[in-house]
Amino acid sequence: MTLVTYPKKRIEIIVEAPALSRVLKALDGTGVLGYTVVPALAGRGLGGQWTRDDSFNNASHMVSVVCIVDESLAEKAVSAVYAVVSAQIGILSVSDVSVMRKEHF
Amino acid sequence: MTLVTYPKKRIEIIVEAPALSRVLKALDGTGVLGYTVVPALAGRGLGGQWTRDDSFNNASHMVSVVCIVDESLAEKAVSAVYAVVSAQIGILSVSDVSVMRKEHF
Amino acid sequence: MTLVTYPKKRIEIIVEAPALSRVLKALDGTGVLGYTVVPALAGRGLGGQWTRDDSFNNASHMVSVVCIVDESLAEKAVSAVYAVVSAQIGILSVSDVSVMRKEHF
Amino acid sequence: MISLFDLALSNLLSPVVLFFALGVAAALAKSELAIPEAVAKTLALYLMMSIGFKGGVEVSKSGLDQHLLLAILGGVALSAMLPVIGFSALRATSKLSVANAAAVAAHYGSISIVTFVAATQALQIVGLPYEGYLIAVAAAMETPAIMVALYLANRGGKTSERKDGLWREVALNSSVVMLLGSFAIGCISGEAGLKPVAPFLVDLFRGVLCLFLLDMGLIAGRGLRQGFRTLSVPVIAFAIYMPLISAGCAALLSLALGMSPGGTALFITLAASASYIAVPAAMRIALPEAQPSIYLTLSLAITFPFNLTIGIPLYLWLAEAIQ
Amino acid sequence: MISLFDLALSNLLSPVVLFFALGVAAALAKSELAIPEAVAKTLALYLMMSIGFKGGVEVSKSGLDQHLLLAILGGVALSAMLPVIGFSALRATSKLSVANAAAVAAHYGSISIVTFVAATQALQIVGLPYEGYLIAVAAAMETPAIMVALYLANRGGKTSERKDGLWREVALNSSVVMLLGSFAIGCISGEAGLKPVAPFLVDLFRGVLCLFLLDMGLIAGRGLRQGFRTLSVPVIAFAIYMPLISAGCAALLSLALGMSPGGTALFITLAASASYIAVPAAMRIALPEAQPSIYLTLSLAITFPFNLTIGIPLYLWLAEAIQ
Amino acid sequence: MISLFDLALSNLLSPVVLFFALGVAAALAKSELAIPEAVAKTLALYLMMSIGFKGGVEVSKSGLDQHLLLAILGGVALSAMLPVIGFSALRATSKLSVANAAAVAAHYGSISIVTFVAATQALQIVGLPYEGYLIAVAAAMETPAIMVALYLANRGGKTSERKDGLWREVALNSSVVMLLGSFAIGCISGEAGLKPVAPFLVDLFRGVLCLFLLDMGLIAGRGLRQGFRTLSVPVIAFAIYMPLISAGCAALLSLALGMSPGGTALFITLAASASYIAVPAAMRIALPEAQPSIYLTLSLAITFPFNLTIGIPLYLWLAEAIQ
Ligand SMILES: Nc1ncnc2c1ncn2[C@@H]1O[C@H](COP(=O)(O)O)[C@@H](O)[C@H]1O
Ligand SMILES: Nc1ncnc2c1ncn2[C@@H]1O[C@H](COP(=O)(O)O)[C@@H](O)[C@H]1O
Ligand SMILES: Nc1ncnc2c1ncn2[C@@H]1O[C@H](COP(=O)(O)O)[C@@H](O)[C@H]1O
Ligand code: NA
Ligand code: NA
Ligand code: NA
Repeated sequence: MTLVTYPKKRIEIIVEAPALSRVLKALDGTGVLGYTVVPALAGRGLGGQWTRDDSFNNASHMVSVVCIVDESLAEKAVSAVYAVVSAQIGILSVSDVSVMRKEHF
Repeated sequence: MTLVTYPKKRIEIIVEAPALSRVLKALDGTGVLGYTVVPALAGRGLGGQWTRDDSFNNASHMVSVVCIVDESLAEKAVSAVYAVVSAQIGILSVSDVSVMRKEHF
Repeated sequence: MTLVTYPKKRIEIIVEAPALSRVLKALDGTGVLGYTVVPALAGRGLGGQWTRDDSFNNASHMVSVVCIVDESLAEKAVSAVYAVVSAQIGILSVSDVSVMRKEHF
Repeated sequence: MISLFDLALSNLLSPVVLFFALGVAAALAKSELAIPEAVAKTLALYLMMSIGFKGGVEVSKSGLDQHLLLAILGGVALSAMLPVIGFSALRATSKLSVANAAAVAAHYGSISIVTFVAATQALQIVGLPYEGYLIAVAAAMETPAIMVALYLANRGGKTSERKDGLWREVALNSSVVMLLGSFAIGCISGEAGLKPVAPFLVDLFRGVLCLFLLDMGLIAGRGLRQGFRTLSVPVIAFAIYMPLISAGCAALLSLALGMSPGGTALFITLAASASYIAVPAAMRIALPEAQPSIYLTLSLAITFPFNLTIGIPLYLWLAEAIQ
Repeated sequence: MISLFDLALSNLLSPVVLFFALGVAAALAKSELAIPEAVAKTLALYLMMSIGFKGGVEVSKSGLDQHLLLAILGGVALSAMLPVIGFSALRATSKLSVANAAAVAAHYGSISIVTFVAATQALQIVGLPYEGYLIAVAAAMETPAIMVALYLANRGGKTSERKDGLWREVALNSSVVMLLGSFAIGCISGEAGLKPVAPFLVDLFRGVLCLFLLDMGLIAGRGLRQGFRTLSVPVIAFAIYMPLISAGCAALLSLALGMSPGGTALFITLAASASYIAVPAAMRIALPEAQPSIYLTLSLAITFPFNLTIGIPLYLWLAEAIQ
Repeated sequence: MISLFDLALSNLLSPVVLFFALGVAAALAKSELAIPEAVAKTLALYLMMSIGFKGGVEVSKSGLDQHLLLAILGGVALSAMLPVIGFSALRATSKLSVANAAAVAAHYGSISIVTFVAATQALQIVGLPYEGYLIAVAAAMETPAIMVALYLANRGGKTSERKDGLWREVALNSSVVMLLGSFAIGCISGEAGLKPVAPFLVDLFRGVLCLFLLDMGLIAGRGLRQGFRTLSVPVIAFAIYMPLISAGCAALLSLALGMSPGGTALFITLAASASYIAVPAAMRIALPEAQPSIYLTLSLAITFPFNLTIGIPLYLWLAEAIQ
């Protein structure tokens, strides 16, 4: 690409809904500039399977959080989230992305 | 992997809902062969936070668009979308993916 | 990053809803340890466009499956899913991610 | 006897049909009006619940006799025969592939419960009662056409491997379970059980149907806008003449079934209606090479509006005429 | 004449307003209580459907005459004039940018159907009838303010390029289509068409309104919590005095329109209400540089609660006073 | 006195219980039938709104006296004591870890509003009135068990750090806010306020409950299918005998509270019911090491069906027997 782009990290967190507010609070504490929460419908893991329709009680369904951060912040953000997620049901992954200039991450 | 795969670009656009149709029209104009719109539930950015439940008016919630394109088209697609998104609330990121043969991108 | 991370593959499958259970069954058969299903709202492809609101019949809307797997399993998982998806409406892409230790993939 | 013209007019001007028309108009004008998917699904379940429960209560009053069995057998036979006619007609008149023709034929052999529901409303307006057991007939007519169509598609050779679990999925799809389950509950709890739930299940029925048909109109309108141009004239014509052929066959058969005029009208309507819920989902698994844009457009965007506006009064008139 | 105090009190203690207050309180206390978006959208559509249909049935009984045309012209003129007043007031008293001031002004020139709906309930409590055609007036008053505000914003120079399709989107937004569509259906099907759908469209209305206003309260409360501190005093004051100015203008104009006291109260309420559905969405496209946190907070979190609690009884009293 | 057998039979054959059974059957047969999450959440809110409002209206007629205070104190004491019994029983008879046993005990000390709602329906069938203030008692009984169970779990040592905000979340969870808010609104607006919303809040109640219990049945059935095999016999047995122990304690305590037979039946039902909304969410934060598959299966898939089918008639009979 000849467009000027900047390398960033994309953190994707899949976590049980009751812990969401604590994950977001952890992100807020790291200076991250933004994140987006995305719904999930169903899934399977070591703890068995779940579907959204089973969980009007919120206790057993998952949500996904996408957070694009500067590489300088990535480690801090990952550690902060991992501290919360490791005690809960959830997973965390990180990948490389590039963004356009003038965008704020 | 020994499966034959082909490198492509994955464009992820998170944009305010009222501008969605204009983002998709911009993509349509670039020869991109497909895209998928994914809902978002909540988020935070420089402009503050939002949640889906606050926004029966559609004005203040975000949606996400995923578009997998050939590298040859990526720059054109990114520029076209960026022209729309830069004036609106929204972000844009690009990453590398690989796809199987016979798939159309 | 100085955090110890492990490289994995992130498989993203966008497939028509009636075929979802067969895609998941294919994944289950490969020893994959988990996956998450994410809803989609709308999209366009070679077969035309669709929106969720048109499809109370489930026949013409898409869902997305995210599956993070160890590199050793990736090829097997991709082949198994591709065998199902290639006959249906849907696409498949693979990217690199890294995960924290102690997580199960 | 009621004049066909009066029937058609009072049907066309009923709020139910007018809300459908509003939906079609809004979609053609590209309005963003939409009923959220979660609500539309619930409205559909509500309609099944209501019609099933009321049918069951009727049966709890009149009891079951051999007429039910006769009607179910008749319905199943009809639903198995119609795809053969439809398939032959499509292959003879259009360029549709075997898979596409078979898939379309499956839709027209099977039934649409919402069309059935709309017909019960038309009966209520003219004051005709009907047999409660027709709920069970409707449920029985959902599946046989799928089997016959798959046989037609696969006569050539290789049969699809991925059909494991398909029959369970089809037989236990939401509509059938809700319809038959509510029917059974209605049978068990009877008139006394209906009373406390009547404000919900009976009184709201018509209004909810209006809202639901608004949504159907939106979907049909979007289907018309997108799918129409890809269809050839013989294929579009099929979506109009096939319901009439089915209605004719059902009318003949009904002479042997001993139903009331109202029941006969509903039986004809079932035959003339085309599925757009259970069959499309089954076709995506069993015949993935058939194109949904063809069968969904025909069934939802052409036949459903045709039946709702013109078909139902016609079938009602036909049922009275043959008595 | 009814005393203003009694009106205000009976309004404040009605379940509809109390559920709104519950929502505000829950949001301020950070409760996770929420009405799912899909349901909230449907409740809004239901309210449009009900109020539109009932208005149409009224018109089918009374017939249309020149009063309708007069009222529409009056409403459109008012809706075009108010943004000019609002824009000037904001520019004179606050530091809002041209784009922000124009966007806010557009909201106050346009109307809020839910405020209108709440006012019809207040009328029903005191037993005042109103003209059914006010539904059409309400719909006509949604758009003109947007055009005027965009003119005000763009007088300086460069006009936005991305407005293609905007007018269609605005004119065919869900509320307008549902409101006018149901109004038309009500006109066509009349009292006879209303009867079978009345248990759904009429009887449930008040209860559904309670649930909907609970949701509005939750949203207003969250808006108050988040948006309030970013707003300056002159801007907040605008959200209170502008409705009163609008009400005054509407009251004067209404003298020329020959409406009943009930109709006058609704006309004043329309003028005094501020949009929070159609206009915000339009502003995001036409004036993306204006900040939603300003106009949404003003309209939803200040003016709407003000009108619901104090405004409506005041406008009702005013309408009676000027007769 | 009504015979226990007749009570049980008329309860089992009521549409409400039959729809629950339909849900369980559909889930066990792996039907894809499902009520969309957004709708299920709204149905739950509606039930709270209705029961709360009606309770408040009752209180507005009868006034509040020291009985309310007494009943709340009794309820809170019971709700704090039951987890101790439950925890000891589980630790003595099963191999559940401390965290798992404490989490399960919390569920059984707390209450299930839907079970309460179902019991009010059973009372209505046999024509027994109950004290409106029991709504407040129910709300008061939600939380104490959580505190006691956390104390039991953490006696050993390290207490979880992440509990900040937990109490606010628990105290302001949707059900409590909706229940108590509607109760307060019912108290304020009284019989006159109920009338216009009665078609929504009162008349639809039974039918909506059927739909909601269909969903509960689906969830319970899926829970049975998945969770059952992982549970040992002593743990499964707990989900049956613990409600009976709780009912016994409540019956004894009720002798001191001076409630009507209907009120006593509801009080016993509250004690015997197990939470599956508020407590699971709290446990995921406060005791994340406890496994949701254990406590959710016990509460939702075993105790809830048991109470709905056998428990409620038994508690009703018990309440009459001890008068
Ligand atoms: N490898 C994976 N890829 C994607 N999602 C996963 C994966 N593992 C777990 N999940 C999600 O996380 C949830 C909890 O996982 P677990 O803790 O393993 O039961 C699952 O139900 C999935 O929704
Ligand atoms: N760094 C980020 N990562 C993920 N989502 C983001 C990020 N920044 C912003 N967003 C999303 O974009 C919306 C608008 O961002 P902003 O324009 O910064 O207020 C936010 O509310 C988020 O939903
Ligand atoms: N390049 C792409 N990027 C993202 N989603 C796609 C892409 N191509 C197709 N899709 C999704 O897959 C669906 C079916 O694609 P198709 O088979 O090309 O009609 C589309 O409606 C989109 O939702
Ligand atoms: Na048919
Ligand atoms: Na206004
Ligand atoms: Na309990």
